[in-house]
Amino acid sequence: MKKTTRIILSIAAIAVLLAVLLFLQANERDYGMVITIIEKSAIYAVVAVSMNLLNGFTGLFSLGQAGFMAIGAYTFSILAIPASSRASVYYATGINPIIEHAELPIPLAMIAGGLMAALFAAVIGFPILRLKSDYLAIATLGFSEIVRAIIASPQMNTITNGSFGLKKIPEFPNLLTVILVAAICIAIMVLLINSSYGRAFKAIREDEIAAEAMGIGLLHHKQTAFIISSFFAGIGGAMLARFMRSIDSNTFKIALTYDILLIVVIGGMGSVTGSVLAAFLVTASKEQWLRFFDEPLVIGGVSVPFFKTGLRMVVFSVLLMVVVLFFRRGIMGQNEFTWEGLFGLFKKIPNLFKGKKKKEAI
Amino acid sequence: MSENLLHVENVTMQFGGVVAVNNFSMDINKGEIVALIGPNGAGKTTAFNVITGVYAPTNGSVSFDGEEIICNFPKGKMKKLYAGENNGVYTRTIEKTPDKITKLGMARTFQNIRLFKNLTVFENILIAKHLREKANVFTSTFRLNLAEEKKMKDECNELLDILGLTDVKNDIASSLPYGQQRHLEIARALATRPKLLLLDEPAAGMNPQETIELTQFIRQVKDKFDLTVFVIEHHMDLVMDISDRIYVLDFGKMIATGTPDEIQNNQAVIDAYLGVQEDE
Amino acid sequence: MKKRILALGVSAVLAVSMLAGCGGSGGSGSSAVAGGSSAAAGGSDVIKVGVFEPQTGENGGGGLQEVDGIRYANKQKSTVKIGDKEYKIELVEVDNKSDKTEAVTAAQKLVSEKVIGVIGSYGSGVSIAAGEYFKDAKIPAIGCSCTNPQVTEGNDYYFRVCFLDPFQGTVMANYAKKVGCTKAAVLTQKGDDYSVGLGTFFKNAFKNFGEIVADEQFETGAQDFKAVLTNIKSKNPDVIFAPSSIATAPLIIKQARELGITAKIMAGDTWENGEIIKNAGEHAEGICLSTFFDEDGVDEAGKAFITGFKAYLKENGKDEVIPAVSALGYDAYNTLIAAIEKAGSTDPSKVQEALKGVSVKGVTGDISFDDNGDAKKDMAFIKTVENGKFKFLETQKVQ
Amino acid sequence: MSLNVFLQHCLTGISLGGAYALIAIGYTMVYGILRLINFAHGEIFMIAGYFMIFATANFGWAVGIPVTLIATVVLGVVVERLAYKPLREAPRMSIMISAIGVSYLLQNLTTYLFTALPKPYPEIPILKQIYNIGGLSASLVTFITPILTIILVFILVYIINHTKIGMAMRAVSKDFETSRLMGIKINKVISTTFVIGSALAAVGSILYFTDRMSVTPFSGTLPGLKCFVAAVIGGIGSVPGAVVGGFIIGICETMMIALGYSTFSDAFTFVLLIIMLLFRPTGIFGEKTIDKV
Repeated sequence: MKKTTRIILSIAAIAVLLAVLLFLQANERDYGMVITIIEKSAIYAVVAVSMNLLNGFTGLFSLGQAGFMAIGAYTFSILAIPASSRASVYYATGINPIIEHAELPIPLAMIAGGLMAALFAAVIGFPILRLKSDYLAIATLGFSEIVRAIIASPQMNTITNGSFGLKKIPEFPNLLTVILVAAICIAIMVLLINSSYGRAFKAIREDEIAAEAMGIGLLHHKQTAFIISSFFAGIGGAMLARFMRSIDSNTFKIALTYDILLIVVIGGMGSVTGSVLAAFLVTASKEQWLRFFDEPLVIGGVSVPFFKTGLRMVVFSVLLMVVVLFFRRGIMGQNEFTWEGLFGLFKKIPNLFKGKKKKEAI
Repeated sequence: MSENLLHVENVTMQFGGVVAVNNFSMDINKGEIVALIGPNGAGKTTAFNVITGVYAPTNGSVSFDGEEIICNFPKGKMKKLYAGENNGVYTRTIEKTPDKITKLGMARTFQNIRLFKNLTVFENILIAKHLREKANVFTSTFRLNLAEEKKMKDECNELLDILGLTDVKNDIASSLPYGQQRHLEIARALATRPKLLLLDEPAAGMNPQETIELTQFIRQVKDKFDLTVFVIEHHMDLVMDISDRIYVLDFGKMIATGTPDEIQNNQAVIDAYLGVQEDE
Repeated sequence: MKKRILALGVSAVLAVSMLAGCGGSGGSGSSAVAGGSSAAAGGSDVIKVGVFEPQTGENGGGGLQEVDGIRYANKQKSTVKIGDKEYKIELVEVDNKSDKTEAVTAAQKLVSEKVIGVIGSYGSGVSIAAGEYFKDAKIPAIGCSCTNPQVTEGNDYYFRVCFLDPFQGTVMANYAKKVGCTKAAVLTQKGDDYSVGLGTFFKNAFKNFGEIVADEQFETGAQDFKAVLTNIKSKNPDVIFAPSSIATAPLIIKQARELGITAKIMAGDTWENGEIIKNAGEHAEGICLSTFFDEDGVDEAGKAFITGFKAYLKENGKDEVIPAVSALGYDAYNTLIAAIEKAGSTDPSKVQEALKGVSVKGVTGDISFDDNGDAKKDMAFIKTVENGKFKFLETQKVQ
Repeated sequence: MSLNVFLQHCLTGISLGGAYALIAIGYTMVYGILRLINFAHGEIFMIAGYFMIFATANFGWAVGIPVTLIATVVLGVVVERLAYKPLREAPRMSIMISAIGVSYLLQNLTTYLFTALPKPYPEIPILKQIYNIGGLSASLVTFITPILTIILVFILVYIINHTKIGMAMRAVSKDFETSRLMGIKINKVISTTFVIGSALAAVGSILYFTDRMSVTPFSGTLPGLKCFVAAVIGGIGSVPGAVVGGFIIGICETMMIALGYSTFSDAFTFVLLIIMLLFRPTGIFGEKTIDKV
């Protein structure tokens, strides 16, 4: 395929996408659920790609994403909640005078959230990145629990509002803004992955010892990946805070990290497009497509006994196990989306059917 | 006498109670091809790993190009356990990590090929160029170093061309035939622009024909890139053919050193390889 | 090779989305619950009412009880007359899983279903999270048992039919004083705004006439309270105030008694739940709590509810004890219907206007809203557990 | 803090530590052999609680206990067969993710089957007898837990050191590939590991829940994580290490609360973990390994 064809196709795809988004945005009332799902997916996509940067591209098994999201979300919220409504947010214990008037414009507050997460990553990364795979996983998981415990503790009441959580967080003005922020974040990470540093990360994933022998400083590069990943997890946290408009420490439980990890696995470790695709698929199926499992099902007047609340999550986890066991590489493996791949697929489909027919004939 | 490039002094490497390398010293001068030989388990690769910074030696020091890059002495638990010589001679600890040592101009290959298997041949080489990059992570991400990036890629293409790997440029490294993987590993080491090239059994698993080709390849590379080469090898034909000097290790100790001719006629070496004849 | 893998991947995606697509179409058809066969009729004579409750997760148990009350109310009064036209009321239930992140999408789901109003939720945190969304969509919501002040504050679209935590905290503090307690220990769940909030209000009120000797918090999901309770025991309080979820309550009660703590144990509305007695057994004897409703304190209409609802519970294989939250669910539903009738319109914002001035005789007392949207309720029922049953003690008012 | 209070805290801590130790053994043994953090172990512990509830309801507690043990063991082995065995040749990360997936599945399944409401745990009358010694007050199970733990550990250590299967287990944990070549039936060894781990988790579950009295689908998550931390602190792969780690975590947690830092008791467990990993990544009893180049 010629390069120009590819560019034209890409532009066309983006245009169609934009048109769909604009249409949804214009008819906000009718497509509220779709918009919510797309927004949530976009936010999860940012965090999933940031996790993939570590787990899939650098080969560091980190389970601390929720902790960094929490740092980002709280930093953002503290700086972005309008000063006028702060008194009512901190109704129980009052607000610390230091942050009482610290209000930043929203974009700056989001970046501040990311930077704070990155700062924490820099501090803890130095010691814990020396640890090997599983130990690193469990240490980062522990870190994220520590963050949560500190945020919720009564000692932090005047800053994080302890158990009461934060609310009145400024929302996203519209769908397009969410997509735009997510797209910028993911684009930067893609640029990084394709840069010389990204190649060095991949080298570390492939073979640490060989990478080091090729002059790639392990600690320095792991640290860089960890900080950048945490920065975007922090931004993702800030986005989640804007999306939810009220947060508390329980939002950032280990389950959140697991959810993100599942997206990364289903999408394929080491594939950005896989993560993005999986973020949308997983969110949509969890929130919408599988919801009917939770409702009583009546077929011909007979109610099917299994359909009751909770079945949706069981079905979802079974699907997940199937992916983990039988499609270990996920949707995309380590590959990225290409037009050639897509067309190749279309060409294959007729063959697939042919193949089936032959088998049936036999 | 030409200029000294690598100076290894009294290096001892002890794992628990096992002394893998015992009081090993050697020198390599610029422009030489030096070989390290010895029976299996003699400690050759361990010595290599000490020199390249993978293991910190228990005792001893290594200098490269006039700079001391490694120095250590027994401490902690090793203080009691130490079974080597020259205890107390060294009092400083210098531990350069392998990447720093590579940056100084020492590049290596591995006994059991360690390529970046799932990446392409071109990427494998390009990654080795990373260490000379001046751009930081931001300028690199936002492509503010286009000129440098282009230069890196051009150099890689040139290198592939010289080494005859252009045809397989976009193949996945693990899909190459064995011999080519060996060549690629050497090419990757060369991409770091080393002064000293360390080859760990480059001819392992090769048939005689391939070994001859490899011999020529090493010579050619050495001349073209103005290298000093340090090689561990079992194929005696290759070693005797290309080496200027040879060091022989047995049970961690150096038992002989000299030119290929001297080594071939050295009784200790013959005993080590063939086993000492019992009195009859 | 690369392409084949990609192709395989994309085909997997397609397969999944096709599967999911089928699911989606099935979902939209079956998500209407109580309407039964009439759901298929569709069209303009159906009004949807959202039920925003946790059915799983930490508060899943309490949420389900609230849903029971709402379902029963819907069964009793399944149509509403607007003008001359009779509309069928259809419940749209969503599970917010006691989780704020889920709550947001669950709320959005209700908005997209174009419900005329929302009832719920058990647990204040999820209500606070969802409130902003209902406000944006201009859909009125009526909380049943979410007692945290933050739910309705600054939100014109959130109403509630129960009393608030500051009131409840004061009531319990007054009651504790009345039964002769001078030293109180407070035990709350970190990270839970209901628990910590109610605990704080209790403390503030109790400080006026007694001493807070211990103020401890425990982690969400904690199961071992012995160490915390040992600390409390050493301070020798007369009363332990431990507002918490149904899941943790029996653990606290049993472990306290096992440690030989004889102090009174008190809590808030969440504890009026048969599960606690079932779990804590004989140890539950003597615990005190405040609640919204008592079976004996109702009028004729209330009695009809009690007999009817008990029969309904029996039919569904549940215990024949009426939890207060079910009664609140029932009241919230009826309040919403009354407002719809009063508004005479299917426009949610008109219903919201109507709610402001609505006045309903509910089984938990008369319901009308103040400027904040909170029910003007000035009475709480204090209950205890005796012989394995909740027993009404007295009513408490705060001036 | 009066002496009495201090002793009561010690008792609580030791008893909690005993239960943690039993669960931690499951983690440490599986990690020793498969190099896998069995994230589902906490859930198996939780489901053992449900088994006990139903078994006791149907057969009384005397029969209920063996039934629970057997059912838990079967569950443990089935999980291994279905979720871990197919991934034996896969990268470590895949199998770990599979473990997370299993834990996710078991949690959702129990929520679906039994709802999120806590289920009362059956009372075993003998164990629940409350004793007062001086100012201390506790039920028998509180006293029994640490003692039973120690006895079981001695039996286990004997099995590992003096039986054929124990020797095979040690060999596999030292070198998976070589022991396979030496003719050790790897699958049998792994199954045995899961049998022992699950059985101990079931015993731990009975002791833990008898003492704490109700079970929810989330009862296993936090103890599971803490017990893994205990295993790491003790030195992963070492059975005595897991026991010591379990007691350390149990006692530290209790002491944190005793000192008035109840809000940080969980966080402290993880702080302890990170400190341990930094200064002695191999844990108290762990052995150092050198990567071959």
